[in-house]
This record gives sequence, structure tokens and C-alpha cells, in this order.
Amino acid sequence: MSGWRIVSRTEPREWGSVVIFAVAFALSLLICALLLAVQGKDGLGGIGLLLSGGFGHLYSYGETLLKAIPIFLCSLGVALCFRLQVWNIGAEGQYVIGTLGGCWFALSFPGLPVWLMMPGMLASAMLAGGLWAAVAAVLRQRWGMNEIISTLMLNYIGIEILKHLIYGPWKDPAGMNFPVSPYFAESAIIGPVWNPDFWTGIGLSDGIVDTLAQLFGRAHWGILSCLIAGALCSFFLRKGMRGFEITAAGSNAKAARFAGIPYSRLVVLVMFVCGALAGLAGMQETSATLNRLEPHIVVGYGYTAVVVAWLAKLRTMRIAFFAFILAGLRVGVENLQLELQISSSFANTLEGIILITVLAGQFFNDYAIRRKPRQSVPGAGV
Amino acid sequence: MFKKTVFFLLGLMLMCNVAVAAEKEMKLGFVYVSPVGDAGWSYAHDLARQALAEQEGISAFYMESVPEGADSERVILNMARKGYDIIFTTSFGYMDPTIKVAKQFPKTTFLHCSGYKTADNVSNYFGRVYQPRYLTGMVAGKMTKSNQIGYVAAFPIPEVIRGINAFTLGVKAVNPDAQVRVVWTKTWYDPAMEKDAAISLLDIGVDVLAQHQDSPGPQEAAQDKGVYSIGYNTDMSKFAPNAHLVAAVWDWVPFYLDVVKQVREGTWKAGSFWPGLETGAVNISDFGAMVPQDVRDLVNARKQEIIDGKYVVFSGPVKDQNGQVRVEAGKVLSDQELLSMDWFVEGVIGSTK
Amino acid sequence: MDGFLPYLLIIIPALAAAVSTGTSILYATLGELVMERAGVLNLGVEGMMMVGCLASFLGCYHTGSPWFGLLCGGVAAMGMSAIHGAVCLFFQGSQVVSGLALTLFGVGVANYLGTPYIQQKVVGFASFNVPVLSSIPVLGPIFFQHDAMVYLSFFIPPLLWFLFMRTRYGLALRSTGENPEAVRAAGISPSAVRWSALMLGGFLVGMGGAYLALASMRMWVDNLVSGRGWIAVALVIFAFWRPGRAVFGVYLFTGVTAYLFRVQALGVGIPSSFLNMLPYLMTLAVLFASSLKGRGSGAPADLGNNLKPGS
Amino acid sequence: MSAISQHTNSAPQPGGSAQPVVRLEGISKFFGQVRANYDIHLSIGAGRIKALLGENGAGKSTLMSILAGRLQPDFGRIVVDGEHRVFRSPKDAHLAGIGMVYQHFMLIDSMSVADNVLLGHEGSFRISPAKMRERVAKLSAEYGLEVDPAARVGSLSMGERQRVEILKLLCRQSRVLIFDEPTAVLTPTEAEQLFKAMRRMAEQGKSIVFISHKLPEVLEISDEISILRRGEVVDNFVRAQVPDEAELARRMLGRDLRKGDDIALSAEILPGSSASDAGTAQGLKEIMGELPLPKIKGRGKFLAQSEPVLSLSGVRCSAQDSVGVHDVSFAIAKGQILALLGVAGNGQKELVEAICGLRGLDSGSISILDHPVDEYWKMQPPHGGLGYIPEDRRGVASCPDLDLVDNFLLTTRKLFSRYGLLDRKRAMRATKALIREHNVLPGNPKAKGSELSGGNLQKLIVGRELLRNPRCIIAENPTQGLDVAAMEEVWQRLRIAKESSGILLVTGDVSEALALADYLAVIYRGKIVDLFSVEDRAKVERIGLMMAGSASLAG
Repeated sequence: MSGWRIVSRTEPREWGSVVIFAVAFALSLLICALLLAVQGKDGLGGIGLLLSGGFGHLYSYGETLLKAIPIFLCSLGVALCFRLQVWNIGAEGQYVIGTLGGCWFALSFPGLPVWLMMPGMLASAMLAGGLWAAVAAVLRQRWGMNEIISTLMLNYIGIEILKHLIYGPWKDPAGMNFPVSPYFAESAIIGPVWNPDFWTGIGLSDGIVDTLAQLFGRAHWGILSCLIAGALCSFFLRKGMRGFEITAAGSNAKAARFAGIPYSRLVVLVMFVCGALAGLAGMQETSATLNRLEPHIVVGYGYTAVVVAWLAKLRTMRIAFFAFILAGLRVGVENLQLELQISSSFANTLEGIILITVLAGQFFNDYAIRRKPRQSVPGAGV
Repeated sequence: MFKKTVFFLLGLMLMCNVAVAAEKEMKLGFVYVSPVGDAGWSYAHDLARQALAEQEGISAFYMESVPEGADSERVILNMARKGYDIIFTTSFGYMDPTIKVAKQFPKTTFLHCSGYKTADNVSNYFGRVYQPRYLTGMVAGKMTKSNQIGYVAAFPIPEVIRGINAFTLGVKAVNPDAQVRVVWTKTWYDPAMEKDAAISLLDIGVDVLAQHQDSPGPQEAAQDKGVYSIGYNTDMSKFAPNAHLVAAVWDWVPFYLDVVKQVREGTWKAGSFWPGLETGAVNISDFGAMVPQDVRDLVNARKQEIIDGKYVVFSGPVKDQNGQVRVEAGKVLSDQELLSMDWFVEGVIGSTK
Repeated sequence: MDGFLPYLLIIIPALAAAVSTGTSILYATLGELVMERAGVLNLGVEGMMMVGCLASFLGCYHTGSPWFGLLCGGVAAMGMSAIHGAVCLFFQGSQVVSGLALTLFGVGVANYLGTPYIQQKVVGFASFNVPVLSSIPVLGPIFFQHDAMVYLSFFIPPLLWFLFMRTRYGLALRSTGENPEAVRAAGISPSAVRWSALMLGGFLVGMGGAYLALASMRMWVDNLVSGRGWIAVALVIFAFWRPGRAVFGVYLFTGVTAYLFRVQALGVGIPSSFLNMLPYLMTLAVLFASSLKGRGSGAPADLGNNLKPGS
Repeated sequence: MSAISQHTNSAPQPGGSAQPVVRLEGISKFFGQVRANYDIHLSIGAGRIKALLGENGAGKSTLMSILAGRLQPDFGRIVVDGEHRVFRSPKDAHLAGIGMVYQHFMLIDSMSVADNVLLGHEGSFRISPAKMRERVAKLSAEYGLEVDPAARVGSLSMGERQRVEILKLLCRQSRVLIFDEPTAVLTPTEAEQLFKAMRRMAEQGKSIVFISHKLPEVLEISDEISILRRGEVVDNFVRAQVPDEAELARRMLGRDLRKGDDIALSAEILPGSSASDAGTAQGLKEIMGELPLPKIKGRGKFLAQSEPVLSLSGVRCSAQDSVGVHDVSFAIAKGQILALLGVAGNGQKELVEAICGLRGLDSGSISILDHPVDEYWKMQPPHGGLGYIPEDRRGVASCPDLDLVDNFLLTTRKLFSRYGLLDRKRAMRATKALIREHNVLPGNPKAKGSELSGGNLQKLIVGRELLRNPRCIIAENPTQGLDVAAMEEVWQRLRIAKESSGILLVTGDVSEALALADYLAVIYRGKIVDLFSVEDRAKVERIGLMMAGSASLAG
């Protein structure tokens, strides 16, 4: 028996998580520097390149922002599910199916004006993603199927459906037989936030417009949906009765059921919302950055979302923060790759190491290692 | 000794002169869709990049495994921002991002490989690799004994289908009885799976294997099972020394050097470039030892005819799988038709779906 | 083609291919199965296989001995398992997130460190026919014309069955997956059992990776594993956590893939999207069927939960 | 039980024959401010069955957890065979030959009986299921603990599972076996079998400690009896010294059982309800305002005075692992308390779940406030409906990691919401008022549910449920684990609530039922044995028999 024991902290320290994240983050960067040194590269310099690539220039923020949008939306939904202790790791598949929903609308009704097209695409993307997610929810509530497994399987199935459509019925006849859909109509394309004409038009000076241009870069209006979704989400979780029910049922499902909280319906609800948000993310990504459906929209945002939700401990503001940080790292690691000419796999390595250290570090937030008190209390013999 | 020193000094002066004449160090950026370690498509480009980087006055950087789509636009943008002079984007999916970025950076030169769009500062380029494919088909047709040739293919896109068709035409030219059997893996790069797909062809009696794939998996299969193989992208003989007959290979160095020179001199003009055997951008590798001399002669003769423009690969009459004539006698397929090919020629067993 | 016969004739080579291509997945599936039986959900199989794959390649490359390479692969994957153990068993991290992180890290680090070795070849395991057995019609070509690692893999499922059902250790391992508190009450440390399962399972997963580098390709190229780790995770569930069913599941999946390749080679087009979906659809369908019957799927009751520290 | 014999206060230390196997010396244990055990001396002799008797919360379980190594004492020591031992874990206790059968079994449902019994004691590395079964079969025959060694534990009845737990201890040569309320989950026949086995074990020299608060069985089985009250041993005697249950009850409670219903009524112990408090500015009532009767379906149709608030007719539901409910009918009107009396595990849980809409009925019907059960739960009026005070407070009535406001809102959320939004400020004020008026400690509304002791949690829950002005209340063992003051407070609150509602009191405690109820319904194996007024003295006398299932005699 050692003189130390692990004690659960009844009240995790608010500051603790910040300090722990900072330490773990620094530690993981150090490990990465070592890995770089192993291959004869300048380790610390590399870390500098990484950070400056992600956060060093005005324009890097725009790129980071662009990449953070889908991660944030997916993660918001995933966090909602996790709050209810529903382990949905299917945001990836929901993202894909949502994209398909949006694309179906855009491709089927190309003649619609923008005020009909956008709501239609939004609705059909969110509906498709939501329903896809609801499948797993129903399987879980009705037939007791483990949602980790079913959502994981549905991810792969969703991606195959995308491939099938893009190599088959949705292939652009004018696309030289390549696996791409036709381009969306102008009305179905979400524009970039930075549109100099618009901003100069409302009376901003050229200097500011230029700075904004750099800052926003390619970031599109989807950022608005992040703000709205984030605000709604945190508002309903704090103020809404359904939000309270989700929190309560997540804390004790049995008590919730005895308190008349419709547990099964909540599970379907959060899964649907998560799927809808993921679908929204996919639709925006396709419409704003690719302007048509390609197989390459699937780049693992759904899995990153799980990671972000977990790192953020399901809090909305923190999700925004971590989505931004992780997006920044992904952008920054490209800078590192280009300047040092290293293998692209370094990006994955970096992300894995950060996760592992932060994951292990969380322990110190939830538990304390204390010296065992001596078993001598004044008054009585041992 | 003295002589050597003089030559060295002379050389040094010469190089300085060149550098001064060039005025500017050219910075090249290459964007690859897969890791350079794949031994395939990106590797072929990277061999050229390395060769270029060794030239005086040129530095060449690459980014590998860049997903097509939103991420590729950022990577290209990043290169442009960093002041790269010429940016080569080497996958079809980079086409739209390249065009988009090119609009913002009119002074930068962009070259996109395998697409069809151009702009003032964007060329597209590709090689007529179907020409060497045809030649390798001739080798395969001559070497097969069972008259069954296998072809492990990635995805049913025009580039791959064109390659299969040209290969089959080459086979048929020397061996009208032979058939080419196609198996799709729907992967560009999964060495173990592609190896198994190759073995599946061997199981039904194929004795020469060809591939359109970025991994050396099919070569491995041929080597293991003691049959012949035809390589692609680069000379793959090191993977299958006993099996490798010949390969249809890319050699981008001459083409890239030419682009760099033109840009440096300011004579570069955007356009669509589709160089063939005559430029050396596409070629066939050295023959394996087991290819008899008469076959080599036959193939080399046809190669010369193509170079000289005396022979065109897709010249009529060409029938499709159903026996329908697709190219009338005396006609040839246009580039547009080649670029969007979605049907198999007679002699191919398989489906384009 | 001419009638039915060719489609029948290709079954035997397809099954032979199923056995050889399935071996890597089989090792990984059994490894994950061991870990899950002890209650540890490890979604990092893909990353562990990659690390095992590279380590085995390096071991063989530098010594020329495939067996030493195999050992290196197993041990390296055990190391990855130990990271999972440290994060989840000691630091109380979420098993799902840790597994995802392990995959990211493993795939990344193996490709990164393997860069200088790309396209290098190793001796590896060569195929040889088992005397006598290989000449049995049908069975011979299917099972006995492969390499040593394939033959070795035939022994693992019965050994695991024996370990689970007929040894004291197996009883403790299964119990830990079901109810670690009961195990603790019986005077056995559930955390020690889980650690040992992680090590054993990790070694097996590493062997799965090693098969790709040493027997299947016999060289190093990027990303050799290409998603087989995830298929292994799915197949564990498909197998209801039983070694025997795992063998069936693995060979069924690789067999269907191999058969359909051969059908293609005969000239019949098949929708390959459906084919790629198959293992996942299969798993979903089997799970669904078992829940319809109201029978449990045999999932260890405590799968994915962490032990409370300090008690 | 009709006559109360004089209690003879003598012979405090009977002890065993020779040197005791285990001796507890001056054991004390504190949980924060709560004194669970104080200066306890106890000795356990070989071959003796010792009953540890006391009310809920008297400290019996804590004491035995200390002996079994699950908890460490703050003061005092344990002496085994004359040697001082320190138990840091159950394993240490096992090594000293002490084992405990917990109320919550630690078994692996999906594995066989033999696997469970022999886990950790297989003997050799290689195991043979056949031999294991044989070993277990032999062991179970030896002690008359009948159970099929090959059966899956998940398919066993509670009694059989308990036998498996006992076999586990026997298999590892435990000399001291502790049973924590072993009969709570048993049917009378199973209890009989258990007692036989206990006898046989004692004959073979095992020492048995038997925790219970049920008098008849203590009298039936034990050799020695120790009584714990409020953490202290207050009495120690041999079985022969007590002639009947009434005497034993008097010793246990320190008061007369029959007069139990008079105790609480006298006291003015409810701060919130006292007249003097009525005028306080921020009382709960002010915060909540008037709660008009809700309009539930059939607008304007209110329950007539005489109509029952809860009625069951011919309710049947089957359950896989329990006795289920068979043909249960009763009705409760406003102003009535019906006590559903029975040993735990006789279908009470299933019945309550059915009323709460969480269990489907095979046949029969339940109507709550004149609405079919599923319809009622679909509407769920925010107030004036059904209030539920469950037995498992932590598991079923609270969220451990949420604060008290959220725990308060768990069932009252609809009172604080409009257009789907919660008024958290008002909820906070109401929680504060509730904490004050119900004297919940600690009084910080930001405290987590898990930080509250059982009694304080219960006060919060009772307050919360009553706040909704329920017209029907289900209270399951509402005073289990509470100290006397808290218990009487809860009783008093239920009596007050009765004026505006009908109450179903589910309890296993006869004295509680007698103290509160107007009618008694005795449940056994899912059936109502008899339903009678508490005034029916003749039947009240036979309650014990009825609870043991000898119903037909009562007819």
C-alpha cells in the first residue's frame, strides 16, 4: 500500500481545466517537436511554423474559420447527444446524408429563386441528416441496439450511398464522366462573407474592407448559421424546458422517466437535431466551397466533432473554442508540411498526440492524488 | 588536376551567369492527391519534382495527401500567397479550386493536370498515356499464352476506361483472339486489396496482368504467382523483377522544364496541353528480359509510327463491346470524345459501371 | 458465360483468397475480441495495426527474420494498447475518444516514421504447401497452400476458446467484462485483468498488421492497413464476441469480396457500392435480428465503462 | 401480540461458548456530522447465529460493512481469534474468514452458477466446467443450498441468487458469514429454506451475523440478539430471554409498537406549516401563488368529491425476473391513505411502475384522477396530479450531479415554464424557500444532489412533490433510512397532504402502516391477500401471517 490515493474531486476546479489544457497542449507540441527532430528537422522551428500557419496571419484566421464551421455545427449536435448519454459517433454519416438531401433539392429544382432555393436546401438537408440519425435513435429505443455500433455502421453505409449516387445517377453528363454532380444554380450557392462590393456599399472605408477581406478570407455565410445554432442551443439548454429535461435525463435516465420526462422522445429529438446540424454543415460545405457534389466532401469532420465535443465537455462556448483551435491546427500543420517538406501523416500524428495528452490530463481535473491521511485521530486508539 | 580546377571555375562562372540571366529563382509548388510513397501517380510527379529541384535556380516544394475539395483550395491559396511562381495541381478534383485561386493571383502561373478548364493564367495538361498503354497492350498480346489478359482498374472514369481501351486495341492488334478482363476495385490505393483483385483474375486463367492503380499490389501478385505483368505510372520492375514485362510510364521532367523556361522568359501562354510519345512526357519503360527481341522490334516500330504521326491509336474502325461500330473506318476519335469516354472496345470483358 | 459451371469453379479459389486476405483481419478481430471481452472498448485497432505493421516491417528489414519482425509488430501494438490502458484504465479517459485518438496517432506516426522505407522490400513469409494436407481436394487449396502466418492463425481461435472457457484466467477475463465489482469482490484485481487483456489483444492486433507487411505485401508502402481495423471492430460485434463466430464472420466477409471479384473477372458487372457496404450492413442486420429475437447479443455488460479509481 | 409482556432488562453479555471468533471493540464511524456507529462492542461466537436488530438507519449495515472490510472504522478495532486485524479491503476480511452477503448481489448474470461461485477459487489454471459444477453441487448439497450449478445466474430467482452468494462465501472457507437483510427479497418459502441452511451452517461451526428489522424471523432463527439504535448497541441478550415479538419490538423501538400512531401527532415539528410561519414574506406559497386546478381533458370536468383519485381494477402484469402483479384491484379516494403492505419483492415495484406508466398491463385497468393511466401520463398536469415519493431516492428521484434547483425542477418543471421556457429565477427562489421550510441541509441550492444525505434528500423530494398540490400521492417506504425526527416530519406531512389527496403508501414496515393508513392492503406474490380497515383489529392482528402468504385463513 502506497501512501497515496486517488480522490474524486467533488467540485472540479474551473481554472483547472484551462491550466491542464494548456500544459497538455504544450506537452504534446513538445512531443511533436521531438518527432520532427527524429527525422532531422528543426523541431521547435516546426512548432513555430505550425502555430503561425494556423494563427499567425490575418488570412489564416479566415481559413481556420472556414474549416471550423462544419466542425462546430457537427460538434454542437454531438454534444447534445452526449449530454443525454447517447453516444452518437455518427455525425460523419449524418453529414453525408444531409449533404445528399441538400444536393437533391439543389439539383432537382435548379430554377428556383434564391429565397425559395436556400430554405428548401436547408430544410431538405436538415431533414435528411436528421432522419438518418433518427434511425439509430429508433433502433436504440425500440430494439435496444447499441448506438455506438449502429451509428458507426451507418457512417460507412452513408458514404457508400454517396459514392453510388455520384458514380451513378447524379453524375454530371457534362463532367467528362468524372464522379461529380452538375454545378449548382447560382441561387443554390452560399456566398463568402467577404464581398467587397457589399461592404463598401454600406459605407465602410477601403482599409477596413481590406482587413476584413483578409480576416474572413473564404469564410462563407454559413458562419451565421453557427452563430444562430450556437445561440439557440445554449439558450434552450439553459432556459428551455426541453433543454432542462435533456440535462436531467442525461444525469439520471431512470429518475427522468419516473418524473414523466419522455425519455425515448428526447433521444430521438437530440439525435434528430444532431443529424440536422451535421446535415446543415455538409450542405453548406458543398454549396459554399465546392458548388457541386463531389466525393471529397467527406473528410472526417464527424469524428473531429466527437473529439471537440468531448474536449469541450459539451459546453457550447468551449465547443466554439476547440473547433477553432482544432481547425487552426489542421490549417497550421499544412504550413509546417510545406515549409519542412514532411509527410502529410504528421497532421494525424499531431492531432492524436494532443488528444491523448489532453485526455490523460483531464484526470487531474476530476481527481486529485492525495497523500493518505494517517489513521490516527485523537481520542481513540487504532 | 589543374585542368579540373579550371573547368570547375569555368563551370562556376557559367552557373553564375545563368543565375544572373535568370534574374529570379523560380519557386515551384506541387499539390498531390496521395502520399508520394504510393509508388504511383503522385510518385511519378514527385520524381519530376525532385529532378527539377536539382536544377539551378529552381526550388520545388510539394504538399501530399491533399484532399480534393475545400482543403485543396486552401493549400493552393497558401502556395500562391507565399509567392510561388508556378503551381502544379495534379489531380482532377483540384480543377475548380485552381481556377478560383488563379483569379485572385493573376501573376502566378497555374497548371492543372487531368482537367479541362483553362484561364488566362491556368493551363491544363495531361499526357496521352493511352499511346504507351497501346504499346504495352501489344507486348501483353504477344506474351499471353492463354489469350486471357487481366486488368485491375481503379474507378470507371474516362481516364481509366481510355487506358483499358487503348491497351485492348494494342492487344488485338497483335493477337485478335485475346480478351482483356477487367476487375474494378473502387480504390486508388489499397495494396492488399488490389493484390487480391489481381489474384482473382489469375484464378480464372489470366496469364498477363495490367493495372491502373497507384499501388504495386497487382505487380506483387504477378510476381508471387509467376505470371507476367504490365506496370503503370513508373517502372515497376523492382516490385516484380521476374514478372514485369514493360510499363506505361510518365516522365514529366521535359514538359515541366519547358514550362519553367517559358514562364521565366515570359513566353508562356495558357492553353491545353496533351503531350504524347513525341515529347517524352509519356513513354514505355525498358523491356523485361523475358520479352523476346522480335516483340521489342515490333513495339518499337509502332512507337516510331505514333511519334511520327503515321499511326493514331483510336483510328477506325473501332467496335464497342456490343459489336457496334463506334469509330468509322478512316476516322479518328477527337480529343473531346477521348476525354469523356465511357464505353469499352470489343475484346474487353467487364462493365463500365 | 457458358452456363453455371464457371461460377461454381471459382468458389474454391475465392475461398482460398478469403483465407489469405482474411488472415490480417482475423488476427485483428480476435485481438479486439479479447480486449472487449475484458470490458475494454478499443476503437484504435486501425492505428494499432498500422504501428504493428511498420514495426514488423522494420524488425524484419533490419534482421532479415520474419519471425522477429512478427514479434516486433506484436510488441509495438502492445505498446499502443498500453497507451489506451494508461489513458482509460489509469487516467479515466473516455474509451471511445481514446480509441479515436489512438487511430489518428497510430496511422499518422506509422506513415510518418515509415517515410524513409517506402518501397523497400523484406523477406517476409513465403507460401509453402503443407505436406499431405495440401493435396486433399478442395480443402487442400483452400486451407493448406498459404504461408506460415495463415497456418498459425488456424490455431488462435481454438486457443482463445480454450483460454476463455477452460482456464482460470479466462473466467476472470470474461467476468471482468461483465461485472468488475464482482471480480474485485472475488479477490481478483479487475484492473490487472484488463491490462493483461489489453496486452494480449494488442499483440494479436499487431500480428494482424504484421501480416500485411510480412506476408501479404512483403514491403513497406503507405497506409497498408486501409480501413481493415474498422472492419475488425465491426466483425467483433458481428461475431457476438465469440472466437468461432469471428472466424466465420471474417471468412464470410472476405469470401464474399473475393468471390465477387472473380465474378467480375468472369465479366459480370456488380454494384460495388453495395459490396463495400456489405460488412457494415451485415453487422447491422445481425444485431437487429438478435434484438428482434429479444436475445442479448452477448455484449460484455461492462463494455466501455471505466473502473472507479481509488476503491 | 395482543398482550405486552413486561420487558426484563437483564443479562447484557451472553456471548458464545468459548473464546469468540470475532470481537469488535469500541468501533465508531462518522459520515461527516452523522454518527453512524458509536463505541460498539460486539462479539461473535463460533456456531452461533447472532441477529443484529434495529430500525432502518440504526447503523447495522455500516457496522457490518466495517467488519467485512468495505469501510474502515474511525476508531476501534477488530479482533479475530484474539489477534488484532486491520481490514483495508474486502479481500483482507476474506482472508480472515469473514464474508458478507450484500443486499445487492455481486453476481455475473450471463455466467453459470458454478462460474460465479468458483470465480477466484478455481483451484488450478486449467478449469473443467464439469468438475466445477460437481464441486458446487457437492457444496450446495452439503449445506442444503439447492441450486443448479449449470444454470445461468440471470435466469435464477432472487432466492437462488442469494444461495449463490452464500456458496461463494462457503467455497472460500469463510467462518463468519454476514447476511444483510437477507429475507427482504425472499418469498416465505425461500426464507424458510434460507433459515434451514443457516442452521446447518451454524451446526458446522460457522458464525452467522444476521441483520434484520423483522421481528418474527429474528425470533425464529437467532441464538443471540443485539439491538442497535441510533448507532449504539443498546441491548444484548440471548433469544431465550424474550418470550414474544411484542417484547422484542419494545426493546428494539424503546417504545410501544401499538401506540406508534400517537407519537407524531402531538409534536409541532413542521416549521413550514406552523401558523406562526404563515405570514413570512417569502414563503413557498407566495412564490408559487395560487395554483388553480388544472384543466385536464374533458374541460371543466372535475373530480367529484367521492370519486376515487386512483383506482385499479383487475390489474395484471407479468415480469421476467419477478413475481409480477396478479389481479390487483383497489381504489383510493381523497382523504384516504391506503397502505400496501408486504415484504419487498412481492410485486410492489411492478405495481408502482405500472401506475407510473412505465410498465404495460397484461389486463385490467388503472385510472388516475379519472383518466386511464396512459392518457394521464400523456397529459401530465403540472400540478394537482400525481405525486411520487419513491423508495430509491438516489436512483429514481434525483439527479446526483445536478444542483438542488435542478433536482427541485425535475418534477415541478412545468410549474415554472411558459412557452417551453423555464423561469429559473423563480425556481431558485422557490428552492430556497423549500430548503428553509423543510429544513434541508446543507441549505445551499447550488449543492449537488449527491451531496445530500438520504434524509435531507427525502425532505427535498417530499417538499417537491407536495408543492405540486397532488391529488394522488404514491409514497414508497418514505421513511426508510431516516432518523426518528425526519421520519416523524415526513409522516406529519403526509397526514396533512391527506386532506387534499388520496395516498397510496407502499411499505414493508407494519408500524408505519399502522401509524398512517386508514386502510391496509397486504400484498403477497403479486396478489392482494386482503384489504381491510385499520380499525379491523382482528385482521390487524393477523397482518404478519398475511404478509407470509397464509391469506386464505384470513378470509
